[in-house]
Amino acid sequence: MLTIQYFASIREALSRSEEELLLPVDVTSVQALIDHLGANNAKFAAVFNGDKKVLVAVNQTIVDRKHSLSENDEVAFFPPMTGG
Amino acid sequence: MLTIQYFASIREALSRSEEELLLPVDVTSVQALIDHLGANNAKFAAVFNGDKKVLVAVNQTIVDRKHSLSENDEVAFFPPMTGG
Amino acid sequence: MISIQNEDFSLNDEYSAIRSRAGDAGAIVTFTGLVREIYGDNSAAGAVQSLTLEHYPGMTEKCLQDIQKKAEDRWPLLATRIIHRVGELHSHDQIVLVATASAHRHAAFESAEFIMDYLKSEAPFWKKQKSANETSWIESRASDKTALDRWQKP
Amino acid sequence: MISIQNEDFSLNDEYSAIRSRAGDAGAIVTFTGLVREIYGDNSAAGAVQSLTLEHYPGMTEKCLQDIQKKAEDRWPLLATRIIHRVGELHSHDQIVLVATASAHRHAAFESAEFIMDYLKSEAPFWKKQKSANETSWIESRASDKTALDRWQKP
Repeated sequence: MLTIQYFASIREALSRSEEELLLPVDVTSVQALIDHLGANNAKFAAVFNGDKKVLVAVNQTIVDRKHSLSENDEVAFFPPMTGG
Repeated sequence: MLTIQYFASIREALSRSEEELLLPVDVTSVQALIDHLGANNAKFAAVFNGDKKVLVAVNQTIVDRKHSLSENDEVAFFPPMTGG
Repeated sequence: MISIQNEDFSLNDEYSAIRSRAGDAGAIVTFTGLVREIYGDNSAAGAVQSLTLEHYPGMTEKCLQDIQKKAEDRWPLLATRIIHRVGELHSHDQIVLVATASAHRHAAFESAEFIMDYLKSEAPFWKKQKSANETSWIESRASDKTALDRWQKP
Repeated sequence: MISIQNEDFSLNDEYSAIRSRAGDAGAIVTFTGLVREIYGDNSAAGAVQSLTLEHYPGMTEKCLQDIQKKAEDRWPLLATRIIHRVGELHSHDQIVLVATASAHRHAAFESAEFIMDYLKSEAPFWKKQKSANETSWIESRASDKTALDRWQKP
């Protein structure tokens, strides 16, 4: 089971903070996951194709969208950081 | 009256911390003052011609040895600073 | 040592702790980040009433440990301390503390600035501001990304 | 604000004072210099028992004010504080404090390091160390002179 977490402005725009997903066999990369999530959700597609940068972490490490996914990965989507 | 102060290792090497001097007419620069002071004092000459750097301040500003002197100047001799 | 916490921190307690932990340190640098009244140049929004800090539990700790390790690999540090607050904060509140101790001042200064530069760009914290007239997420600044460049030169 | 004093100082008191003086500061950097056990690599001399700091009263204050002014001209500082102790000190004692406050971290870090670099090379303080086996004046380090180079590039 894939865990997906959303933070900050992404969490608010999507009105969700966390969900679980049984990874479809053809979803093997971060980009494929984004396409999959956006396919049935216009709000999701708008956030990911909008002007604002969306970062992705897999297992708590920032990765690019070509990164491949495995069953049980922890995926997170969030805007650029603004701590400190 | 010229005031002369000595600090740190220079003060210890010369065994004096402060003295006053009526500026002789031919002593118009720091270098001339050093020569004047060293003329009758071998210890003084040794310190000023030794291996270790001696800095000079006139009226509390570091100057070089060509700096010209005036009656009532405050002159100070000391080694490179080691504060902080 | 790293803490993510809602509570405020005491610079004095942290300084005393690092001073005793650091042994023969010659230099201790502390950086404290505070909540400013106006964020960005968005003065039309009015003074900031509050700031809410969200983070990604788990990844935050991992990330700060990585940054701390990078600093310790690069400079001869005797002790380091990072505290970052989360939750709701107000004007002039303390947000973040970085403290470093080393034998000499250069390492203490550089490593504290390095940790802050990386923390700003890489640690998963997000600030939302609530002012008199609006609520908005603070946008990241390009200058925080370029601040990393100086550390990445060969 | 500048103090030359025999007494120890409290980082906490100075931090609180600068925090209230600095108004809308976003960043406060403090540097504390401490007496180390061994000065230089002269380990044969044994651990330092005490350190005596001599200064040039009058010139010291003038010099620190000049350095402070140079920093304030160069960075947008909201407050600065310099304390330097003189007299006899012992291992792990605090010697010097520099604190700077600014809207952003870069100015606070840079200015504190700038003040320390200039203080080391230009303020008339001298340290004499007394160890188990000898008494000697500490020599100035070439690295302290070269530390000024980065501030003097055009």
